[in-house]
Formats: sequence, C-alpha cells, structure tokens
Amino acid sequence: MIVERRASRPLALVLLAPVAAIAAALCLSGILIALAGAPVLEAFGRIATGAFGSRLSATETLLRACPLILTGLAAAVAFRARVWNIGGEGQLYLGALATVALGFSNPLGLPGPLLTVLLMAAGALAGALLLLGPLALRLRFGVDEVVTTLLLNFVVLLVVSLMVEGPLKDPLAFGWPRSVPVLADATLPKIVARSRLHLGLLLAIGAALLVWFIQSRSTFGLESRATGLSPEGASFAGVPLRRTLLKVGFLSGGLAGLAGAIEVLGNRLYVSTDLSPGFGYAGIVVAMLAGLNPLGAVLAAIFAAAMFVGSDSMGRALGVPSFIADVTVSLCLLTMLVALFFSTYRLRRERPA
Amino acid sequence: MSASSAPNEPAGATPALSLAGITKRFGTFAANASISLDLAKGEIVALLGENGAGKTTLMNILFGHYTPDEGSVWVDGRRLPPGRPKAAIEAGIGMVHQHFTLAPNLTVLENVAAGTQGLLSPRLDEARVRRRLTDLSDRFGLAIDPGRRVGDLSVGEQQRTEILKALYGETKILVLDEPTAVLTPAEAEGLFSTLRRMAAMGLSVIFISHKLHEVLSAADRVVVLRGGRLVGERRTGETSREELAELMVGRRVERPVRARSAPGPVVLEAKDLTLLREGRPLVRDASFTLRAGEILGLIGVSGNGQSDLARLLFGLERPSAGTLTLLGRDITAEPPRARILAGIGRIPEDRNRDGVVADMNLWENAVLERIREPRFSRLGLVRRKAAKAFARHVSETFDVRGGTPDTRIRLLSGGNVQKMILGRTLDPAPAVIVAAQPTRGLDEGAVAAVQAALLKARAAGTAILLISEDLDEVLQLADRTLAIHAGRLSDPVPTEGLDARRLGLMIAGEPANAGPSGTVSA
Amino acid sequence: MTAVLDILASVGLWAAVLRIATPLIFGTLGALLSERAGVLNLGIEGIMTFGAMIGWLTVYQGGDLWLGLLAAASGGALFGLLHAGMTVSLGLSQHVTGLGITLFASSLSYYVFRLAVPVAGSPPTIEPFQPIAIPVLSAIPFLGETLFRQTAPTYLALVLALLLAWILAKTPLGLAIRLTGENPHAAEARGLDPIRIRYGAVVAGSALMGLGGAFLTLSAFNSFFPTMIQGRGWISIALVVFASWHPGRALFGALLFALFDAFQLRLQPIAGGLVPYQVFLMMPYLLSIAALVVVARKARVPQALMRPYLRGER
Amino acid sequence: AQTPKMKVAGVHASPVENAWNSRLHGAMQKAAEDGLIDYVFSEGVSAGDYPRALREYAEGGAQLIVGEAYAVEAEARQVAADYPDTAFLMGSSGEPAGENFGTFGTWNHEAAYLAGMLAGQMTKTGTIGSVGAIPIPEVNMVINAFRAGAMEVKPDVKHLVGFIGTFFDPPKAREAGLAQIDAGADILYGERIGTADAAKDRGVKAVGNMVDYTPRYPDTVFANAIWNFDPLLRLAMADKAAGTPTAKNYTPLSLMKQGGNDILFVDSMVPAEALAVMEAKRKAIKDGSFTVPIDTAEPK
Ligand SMILES: Nc1ncnc2c1ncn2[C@@H]1O[C@H](COP(=O)(O)OP(=O)(O)OP(=O)(O)O)[C@@H](O)[C@H]1O
Ligand SMILES: Nc1ncnc2c1ncn2[C@@H]1O[C@H](COP(=O)(O)OP(=O)(O)OP(=O)(O)O)[C@@H](O)[C@H]1O
Ligand SMILES: [Mg+2]
Ligand SMILES: [Mg+2]
Repeated sequence: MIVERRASRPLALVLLAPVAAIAAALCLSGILIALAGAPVLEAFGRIATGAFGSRLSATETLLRACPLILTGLAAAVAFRARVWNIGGEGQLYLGALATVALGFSNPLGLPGPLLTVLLMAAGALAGALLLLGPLALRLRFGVDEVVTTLLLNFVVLLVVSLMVEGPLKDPLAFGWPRSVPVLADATLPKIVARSRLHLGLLLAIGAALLVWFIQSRSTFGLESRATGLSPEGASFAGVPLRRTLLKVGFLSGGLAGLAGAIEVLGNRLYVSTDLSPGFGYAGIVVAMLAGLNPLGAVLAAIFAAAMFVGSDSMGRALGVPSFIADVTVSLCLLTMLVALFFSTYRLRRERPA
Repeated sequence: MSASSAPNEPAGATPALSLAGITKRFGTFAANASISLDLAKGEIVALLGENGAGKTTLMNILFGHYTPDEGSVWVDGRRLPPGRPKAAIEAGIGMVHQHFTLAPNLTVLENVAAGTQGLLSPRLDEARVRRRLTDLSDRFGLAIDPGRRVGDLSVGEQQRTEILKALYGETKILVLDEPTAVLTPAEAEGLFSTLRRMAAMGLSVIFISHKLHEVLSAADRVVVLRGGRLVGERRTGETSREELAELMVGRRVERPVRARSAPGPVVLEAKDLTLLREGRPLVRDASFTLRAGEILGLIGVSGNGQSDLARLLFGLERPSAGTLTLLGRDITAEPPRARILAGIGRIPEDRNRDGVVADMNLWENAVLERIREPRFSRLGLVRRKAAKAFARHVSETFDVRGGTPDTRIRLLSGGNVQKMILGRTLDPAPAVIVAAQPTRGLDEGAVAAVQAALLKARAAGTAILLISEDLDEVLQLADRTLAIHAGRLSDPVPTEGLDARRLGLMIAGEPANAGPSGTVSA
Repeated sequence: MTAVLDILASVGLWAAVLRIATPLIFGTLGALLSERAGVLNLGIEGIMTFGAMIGWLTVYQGGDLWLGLLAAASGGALFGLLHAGMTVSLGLSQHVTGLGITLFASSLSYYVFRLAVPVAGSPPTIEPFQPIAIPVLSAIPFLGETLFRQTAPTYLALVLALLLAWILAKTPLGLAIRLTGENPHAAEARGLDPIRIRYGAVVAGSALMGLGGAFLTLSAFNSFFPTMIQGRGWISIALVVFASWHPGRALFGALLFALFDAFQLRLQPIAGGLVPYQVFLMMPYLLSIAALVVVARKARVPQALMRPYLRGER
Repeated sequence: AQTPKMKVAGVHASPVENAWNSRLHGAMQKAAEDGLIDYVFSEGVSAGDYPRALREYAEGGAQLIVGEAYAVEAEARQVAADYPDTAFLMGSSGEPAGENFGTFGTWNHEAAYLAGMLAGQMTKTGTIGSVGAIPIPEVNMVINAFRAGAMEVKPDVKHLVGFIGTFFDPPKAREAGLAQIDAGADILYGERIGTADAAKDRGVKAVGNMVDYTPRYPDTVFANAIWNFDPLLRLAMADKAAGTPTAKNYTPLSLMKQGGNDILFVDSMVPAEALAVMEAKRKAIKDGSFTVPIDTAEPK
C-alpha cells in the first residue's frame, strides 16, 4: 500500500471530507453513548439543542468559542508558516497573567475603555514575547520549537500558580489560589443580556477577519506563506526568513495572549490555574479543522465549542458521563485529520506483479 | 557482449540479471515504459539518458524501492518479489544510490552493518563486520576507518562507504547511480578501474552516467533511455558519441549559436571572494570580471564550489572575505532583493527547491522576489491586478504553457517552470544574469528556448555568468570560460578554439594552456 | 543545612526517589524508543491515563495484578497502533495527532471508568503490588533498603531501562531502529522496512507508556481517578530531550527529577517554603530546554524525528 | 397522596470520588433513596463551565442546586440572582446573597480536634504530621484544630505540615506522608486521601478526614474526623419546601452538636485512657461547654 498525492482535488471530495469526518466521529461516540444505555438518536438531538436550542445554550456556545477562535487563529497563523507553536496554552495564561498584573489597579487613572485596550495589548504582547523565546532558540540553535513551546506551557502554569499563591493572590478569596480581579472599569461589556456572552466574541471575529486580510492581501501574508511552504524558495526570493518567522511568531503568540486577556476581561475577571480547560491545545484542533484558514477558524471554533457544550448538556440530560464531551471533540479531530488527508492523498494498493 | 572484458558465455545462458517489461507510472506519468534489459555475469553496462529519462526509477525498481506496475526482475533465473529491497540484497544486488543513503550521526561500521544481521539476534557481531570490511578494502582498495562518524567524512569517503555497503553482502550485481557526479575525472578513472577489476572477478555492474566519454571507456555495453523507454542498446566498440547523443535526445541536436560580439565595459567584478563553512573553505579567493554583452562560462565537477559561488552571487550567503562590485557599487553585503533591484537577475541551480514555491500560484511565484517593489505592492498590500498582469505577460512572452496565473506551480512541467523563472528575470532585462545550470533536465525544445533567451539578452548588452556542467553548452554559448576546482577559479580563457577535452583538463584543476594543444592565452 | 543533609542521607528519600521515578522511567523509555525511530508521540499523557485506567479496571474486575499490567501495556499498544497508523502510514503531523490522541485517550479513560465503576463514595480500591524485599540484597544497609525493597513494577522499569539501553546500543534491532530514526531511506536501502520498524517502536513505546500509567494505579496507589497522571507524560517528553535520547541518561534524568520532587516534599515540613514549590517543579522543564539547546548544536536529535517517511515518495 | 419529590441537582467541580464531593453526593443519593428527591448531577465541571451547569439545571427546573462556589463566587451569585425560583446551597467561603443563595462551610474542625487529642496521647515519637491540599481556610482550619487537640494533651508535640499543592493527587499525598514519617512522625492526619497509604506502608497510624477511611485502611486508620452533609441538606430541603428564604449560612449545621461532624474511631486501636480523655472533651463540645477555636491561618 503506498500513499500517493491526488493529481487533482475534486470539489465534491473537498466538501465531503469534513462531513464524512464528523459523521464518523458521531458514529463512534454514538457507540459510547449507547454503552451508557442512553438513546443515541435522542442524544444527538440533545447535543444540537444543548448547543443552540436556547438563548442560554447559544450564548454559552459562543462564549466558549471566543477564546477558541483566538487560539485557533494563533495556531493557524503559525502552522501556515511552519512554526509549530504548541504553546498556545502557555501564551494564553501569560497573556491573562499580564492583564491581571496590570489591570487590578489604575494608578494613572486612565479612562476605562482605554485601559481595556491597553490591557488587551499587554496580554497580546506577553503571549507574543513568550513565543519569541522558543523561536529565537530555533533560529539561533536549531532547537525544535515543538518541544520547547510544549514545555513552556507547564512552566507558565507554574508561574501562574506561584503568582496567584503569592504576589497576585486575592486577599479576599479566602485563601483560594486565585488572583485579584481586574478593575470593573476595564472589563468588556456583555453583548447579550442575562448571559455571559461578551464583546470579546466580536473582537475575536474581528481578529479573524484581520488575519484573513493580512494573510491573503498583504506582502507579509504572501511572504509568510512562502516561508512555510518552502523556506528555500522563499529565501531565494529574498524573503527575510528570520524576520518573517519572528513576525509570524509575534502574531501567533500575540493572538494566544489576546485570548487570555479577553477571557479575563470578558469572562473570568481574575486568573487562576483553571482559567483554561485546554483552550490552547483545542486551538490546534480548531486550526486543523479549519484547514488553517482564518475565517474557517471562526466556524471551527464555534463547531468545537458547540460539540463540547452540546455534549456536555446532553450528558447532563441523559445521565451520560460528562466526559463524553471531550471524547466527541477529540474524535472529531482525529477523523478530520484522516479525512483531510484523503482529500489530498489516496492509498494505492501496490499491484502484486 | 564486448569481447574485451566479459567472459564468453554460451548462447542462451541465464543472464545474471534480467529486467522484463518494466513499467512504472507516477500518477498518469510513465517514468518507465516496458523496459527489458539483460546483464551477463562479469559484464559492465552503462545506462545513459537525459535527466528524468527514468534511469533512477528503473534502478529503484530493480532494487525493490519501487514496485513496478508491470514487469518483473529476475536474478540468475529466479524471480525477485517486487518492492522488497531485502530480497534484492539477498539475491546479491548491491546499490549505490544517486543521493547517498547514509546516516551522518552513525559510524561507518554502523551504516554498513545495519540490516546485515538477524534483527532478533541478541548482539551485533561487530568483529564480523570489521573482518568483512578489511577484506573488502584489501580486495578493492577501498580503505576507510570503520569507527568514524559518517558526517565527518569527505564526499569521496562517503561514496566509498556507500560502495562498501553495496559490496558488503555476497554481492554479484553492483548498481551505481551516477557515481562520478561528485568525482573529478581522475577520481572517476580510479573508480572505473576498480569496477573493471571487480568485473574481471565475475561481478556484474550497471552504472548510470551522463558523460559520454566515461560510458564509452568504462562500459562493455550501453543502454539508452529516453522518456521512460529503452531507445537503444549498443556495444561500446560499435558506437560513437554522436550516435549516443542522438539516441539520448531523440533527434539531431540543433542549438542556437552565438554571434560574434564586442564585449562592453565591466559590469560585475568579484574580488577574492572566500566562503568558509564550519571552517572549511568552499570558495577560495575567487576573482573574475564580467563585461556587458558577454557570456562567461563556469565549469566544474559538482561539489567543487560552483553552487557555493552562485549562492554568494545570489546574495544567499555572505562571503567571509572579498568584495563584489556591480556597476561600480559595492554590493557585497546586499541581500537578494537589493541585488535584484540593483540589476542582478538570478536563475538557481535547483529550480524546484529554490526557484519557486511549488505550492503557490504562478502569479505569486512570478512576483515573489520583487513583491516589495512599488510595482507590485503598496502600503504593504499586494497589487494583485498588477501581479497577475505581469504573470500573464511573462507567460505570453516566454511561452509558458500549462497554466493561468492562478495555477499552482507544482502542476507545471520543469521546462515551463524554467521559462517562467527566466521570464520574470528578464522583464525588464537586468544588467547581469547569474544562471546556474539553466538547462539541466530540460527537454530539447526547452533547452533551445532557454539558450536563445540567454543569447538574446547577451545581444541586448546583459552580462551573463553561465554556470554549467554541460561542457557542450559552455562551448556553444560562452565567450570566455573558466573552471572551478576545489573552490579555486582558474584563469578565464576565450572559448574559441577550446574543445571538450581541454575543458575536461580545466575541470580537473589543470591550467588550460598547459595542454599539448595549448595555444590559447587568457 | 544539617537538616538538608539529614534528608539526603535518609533511606526514605531514596526509596521514594525510585518510586516517584518509576512511572517516569516507563514513560520516558516509551517516548524515547518511539523517537529513536523518528516518531514523536505526544499521545503519552493520554496513553498513560488509559494504561492507569485499564490496568486498574482489569484488577478490579478480578484480574491478577500482572494481568492488569498486561492490559495496560496492550491498551497503550492499541493507541500506539492508532498513532502509528496516522503518522507512519499516512504521514500526518505527528504532534497534532499526538495531542489528539492525548485528548481522546484521557477522556475515553474517564468515560469508560465512569461506565464500568458505579459512582461510589471514595474511589474503589484494589490490592496493589507489595514491596518485595530481595533476599540477601535487601539486607545491605541503606542500598538494600532503598533499592531492593520496591514493588515488582519498579524492578521491571529498571530492568527495562537496562534492556532498552542494551538493545539500542548493542543489537542489530537497535541499530535498525536508530538508522530508521536518522534516515529511513538509508534503512530501506539496507533491506530494512522503516515503516514496520516505526510501527514496532511506536507500538512498543506506547505499551511502555501504558505500563507507566498502570504503575500509578497498581503500585503507587490502589485506585484510579481522573487527572491522576498530572503531567507525568509531559515530564517524560522533557526527560527524553534532557537525556539526549539515551536510555541510561533517561534513567538518570527520571531519578534526578524524582529526587527533586521527593526532596521538595521533605524540605517543606522543615523549611516551610523558603523557595516556592513551583520553582522545584519548573526545574525539569527548564533543564530540558537548556539541554535541548546544548544537544541541538551537537545534532544528537534523531535526524528524521517528525519527518514522515512514505514509501515511493522522494 | 404523595407530595411530589423535590428536584435536586448536584454540580461537582471534582469527580465525585473526591472525599468532599462524595459527602455531598452521598447525602443526596441517600435522600433520593429515601424517596424525598430526584437527584441529578454533573462532575468534573471546570470553573469556566460551572456557571453554565448551574444555569442549565436552573432552567431545567431544579428546585435546589447543591455545589461549590469557591472558584466562581461572583458568577454563582449572579446565576442565583437570575433564577430566583431555584434555591442554591453552595460550599463557599463567602456570605449568603439575595433571596436564594445559601452557603455553607465544611466545619469538621471539632472532630479533627478530638482526633488530635487521640493522636497526641498515642504518639510515641512525639511527632505527628498533617498532609493538606492547599492552604485555604477550610483546610487550615482542620489542620490547626488537629494540632490544637494534640497540643492540649501533649504540649510539646511536634507537628509537621505538608501541602501537596493540588486537591486530588493521592500518590503525591502518599509521598508527602512518607516524607513526614521519615521526619519522625508516627501518626498522620490525612486531610487528603493518599496520606494513610504512607502510614500503611510504614506500619504507623493515621487519621482520616471527612470520610470514614477505616474500612479502606483497617489497622492503620484508627480515627476519622467525619463531616456529614445530611443535616445541611435536610434543612435546606425543608426551607425550600416551606418557602422560607434559603439565603442563609447553613454552616452551623456542620457543628458537632447538630450532628454535622463527629469523630469515628476504632475502639480496639485506641488505649482506653486516651479514649476517656477524648470522650470527656467530646461531651463538652456537644453540650456547649467547650468551643473548639477556629483558626484559618496557614499552619506552619
Ligand atoms: N517518487 C516519485 N514520484 C513522482 N515522480 C517521480 C518519482 N520518482 C521519479 N519521478 C519522476 O519520474 C521521472 C524519472 O525520474 P528519474 O529519477 O528516474 O530520472 P533520472 O533518469 O534518474 O534523472 P536524473 O538524471 O536527473 O537522475 C522524472 O520525471 C521524475 O520527476
Ligand atoms: N483573486 C481575487 N480574489 C478576490 N478578489 C480579488 C482578487 N483579485 C483582485 N481582487 C479584488 O479586486 C479589486 C481590485 O484588485 P487589486 O486590488 O488587485 O487591484 P490593483 O491592481 O492592486 O490596483 P491598484 O493599482 O489600485 O492597487 C480589489 O477589491 C481586490 O480585493
Ligand atoms: Mg537519477
Ligand atoms: Mg490594490
């Protein structure tokens, strides 16, 4: 059996592949749901209504999608240029930490909206700087960034733990390890009444549009794509590889850091070690589901969030263990990876001569 | 079978090796089409063909790297299971690959020993490997320290390791894919005399080469491939270079000829350019001048620094010492794009790796190296209309076929890719063109088109450095020629009156005017 | 200062070091084996979780402890097969696949556990491995009490570390694995099958990871509960780098890390947090990054790590 | 006619194996078995998902929602405000809020004090130890009470404290316990599960917390500082049924005299004289003549 690149990619195949992947993932998780003794078809219905069936579920889905869009963009931007940023989680946390560290007081007396903007910038900058380290190591010493960015996630989490049990500890949290909250002035407004959905969603979608525009229309977009597709070709064409990669890293880390800032400013108000249930890692899932397309990342993030929120709600309603939500989401990733593969390649049985 | 070295076999004897009706397709493209070929015991056969003719593919099938779509491989009358290198090795086939298959982090001994002992045996018998290596070195004069890390070896030593690997088993058939590409003529001659000795001991050899003189002097028989088909088979005693060349390319070769011209003022001047990598000199004190309206040919065996010199000129690497002056301006430290702007056009040696980004569109590739110029972008945004118009213009002017500006480059053929590269370089015509192997691997039509374009640019006053391994091409196009050997440039000599033999001497590092017919001076 | 020396001289510390190190040794050896063949397996955290769960469940359902280990190894191997299928056969991105497998294997473990074991007040238990005092050797002062009074899986881990070191350095199989990780094309040219070798290494490595997880539920503790791997898989990935892909050094690295941890736990009651415990916990990660910088320059990384090898492509 | 059962939902941040959650879970399961309530629950709900789980249950018609607000104090109060018809009974370090947000603390410090008294009398080395999760008030409180109890009977007792930095990592708690044994402790108070494993390994004794650990570690755990959620749950259910406001602090129901906490010990493992001293104090606590001090400072 050998792997062969398809000469062409028929549109039907390209469109069908994701659908087939999701169907396969749902079939597999259907088996698990059946094992729990729940009616499978009703469960699927509950997933749908749990994700979008009411104002509550729809806003919760979108709320969860918000950081995923940004971490998804972070991964997509980086992967496009073949920067393997697995550190979205750490960048998100560092972004959140920076936001809180600068946002719990307002010594300069800045007006609220300005403070919000500055805090988001600070969060993004923190995330960006965190990725520049591994990238510099790659450019200077040839250290592969997969492992370094992954490892830094745990370092950052420990730094967060250290800060929320130390200097940034909230004295009013009764010893609970979490940080002081950001100033109420600086928080992002809710955009749907009686829900947790906040302005961050629109900012995330705006970021996706901006990234799409940069990638498809700007010289930097063209150059970073060239860098990812062929470093040799790009450098022959005079693309400054290092600078381009650093810019890509800055953008990618910045987006992940922004995710942390927005999660704090819009949703959680403080930082703790359970700020993110793996948004950084899920961002990689989102980026892959989106085929690294920035606009696709919005849809993929909403899809992943809906799968999670819907399955979670289904589990509650039908007494299926709540872990089913993560099972379904991860199955979607694995089947989607395979499906995307088959839309570009095919397996050919070697003719036994 | 040549009477000289192959033992006479009774008619109808089983050949040592037999390829029967081999067909191999990649997608819809047939790299090999029903090729059949026999090899007798003790015979040396040369496989000849242009780039892409399917030589390596055929050898990969023979060795089991690829499974043929049709046909079979027979050794001593027994059929080999397809697609199994292990079976080929066990049947006594040894192969030296075109691209070395070595692990630089492992030692010579480890590279050789791998796969030679049962995977389940509890201990690698290193002593046995050593004994065998010593034995092989003694017999064939291929000495090498088995304890050395392969990454630390020179190219020649690496090739020796490859040959030792190939001979390690009870090898009866040795396959060498372009073994001389990285050797000087003298080294190549050494290799061939080893091969002849081996053949005399009963080893059968197939080797691949592009070099007609090698083929004629070393082989008993020549097999020519063209476009994946076997188009001819000749005893070396009964053929000529001209015939082989014609078989290779399929028709009489007619290429553009250069008209006389008077070179203009000096445009580009290199002074003592030196390039060190990890302390090793790749280019040493290279100096030359290039005049408007002339073509300067640079010849050499690959691995002698011509690629590195090209990289220096392209701006991909900074010299450790020396200067480069374009039209009186020092551009030594300028990055590629500044050089393009200053008037250097560049044609890379490896067009698929360096020249293009294969998964980007034609228009993107056409403008990538100039994307920051106001012509193609404004305020950091790409001017897509202008870029596509440029791509269309290039395609029309240089007859780039097979796609629109929105076609992915990967889908274009090599010749069309090269024409696109040439087209983007020549619009507008630059002051200097550095062209590295501009016709390598192209079909005859494309070769002629590229050569004509270069000559046209020359006529328009462009100065051209033509780096080529194709000696005939250099004789045909260059006004002056110099050679590079071990990183050093020879003095340039006028091409008028030179012949391939003289160029061969130059490549080997001997001064051109020292030969018996040495009447020319620089 | 004397307190610190007391800690370092205590039998308990060194016995704890071996115990804490055991799951890391398994995990590190597993990751190392697979990386030596050129495949990064970031599924490790999930595979360890699954091993912990399925090993425990097997014993809980009445199986023998050794059957539990076997189940954990087989469970790990199955996920290894999935990883190999996706990354070796199809050449899919190794780290994305690995992360996907971690997500999948861990959530599946929790799910299956919850289905199989009705919710009880405190986690149900099994009778775990008991320490075995090796006759004679365990009587040696100090050494005997630390090294020779461990549970069977700890001995197994130590033996496996030595075995793997031997295999990689001294046997034809090990050479084949190393060659595949350095240059699969070279392996193929030697008549080896890089695809099978990679499959084998990933599957066997994942089985080891499964064992590492099972140690936690069958020896270190006697219950399974979600999130119990607590990043031990990631530490293992770091340790492989720290060890620059040598089993012997991996063993050393795992012991060193365990020493940090055991020491830190013992320092806490007396030093009361002079240095925040997080700083200790950061050490292995930071040291690994530092090690990567040193190693990268020496090019000790298996050269074909993360490079897919597809037959007939060039 | 039967009164319709009350719909009760439990939202657990940890898996319900976690000792604390298991007390809540068990109490609600028991109420369900008694035919008083319909009980549904979610477990392992992360802080980000927690408010959604609350809302979903509230929208689904739950009349009483039991859970923990520690990590989501503000959000939980917001949810309660949005769903006035639902009663919330939340483990919290904060105050009740609005009409329907009731809180409770986990006060088994009295039982821990008594266990400390036993430990103080039983230690031979004069050193005892406690292994806790992280130094939050509810954890600090029991550990401090344990020490105070020991100090009352043996003023020179040495008390070691270790925190494992997380709420649920039994192997780690075990290692922390072993570290304390190495440092001389011969009785361990396991605020966290896993500690008693260390004691069992080394043949020393242990005290369990919250849950009865004796069946799990017979011959090792001689006493447990039990906490009962039942009185709190039953009162909250009664309040809700009667329509009395549920926005109150239910913590006092945790006290020993209300049956909210108590020591559970194994007669045969405790010397009679030690028992007598402890029993006297237990009586004093129950009749109100002695109050165990509440100290939430981080124990050193
Ligand atoms: N694995 C492959 N997949 C797709 N196409 C291939 C593959 N291998 C070879 N080809 C194509 O088959 C043709 C023949 O290639 P081959 O390597 O056999 O040429 P060659 O005669 O050895 O040339 P050269 O002189 O450059 O070595 C080329 O067009 C090449 O692009
Ligand atoms: N391939 C394309 N897909 C979508 N939109 C396109 C594409 N090419 C061009 N456009 C749109 O067409 C419009 C004009 O094209 P473009 O911006 O390329 O013009 P231009 O040549 O750069 O002009 P100018 O000289 O004004 O910059 C723009 O709105 C651009 O977004
Ligand atoms: Mg070839
Ligand atoms: Mg425009």
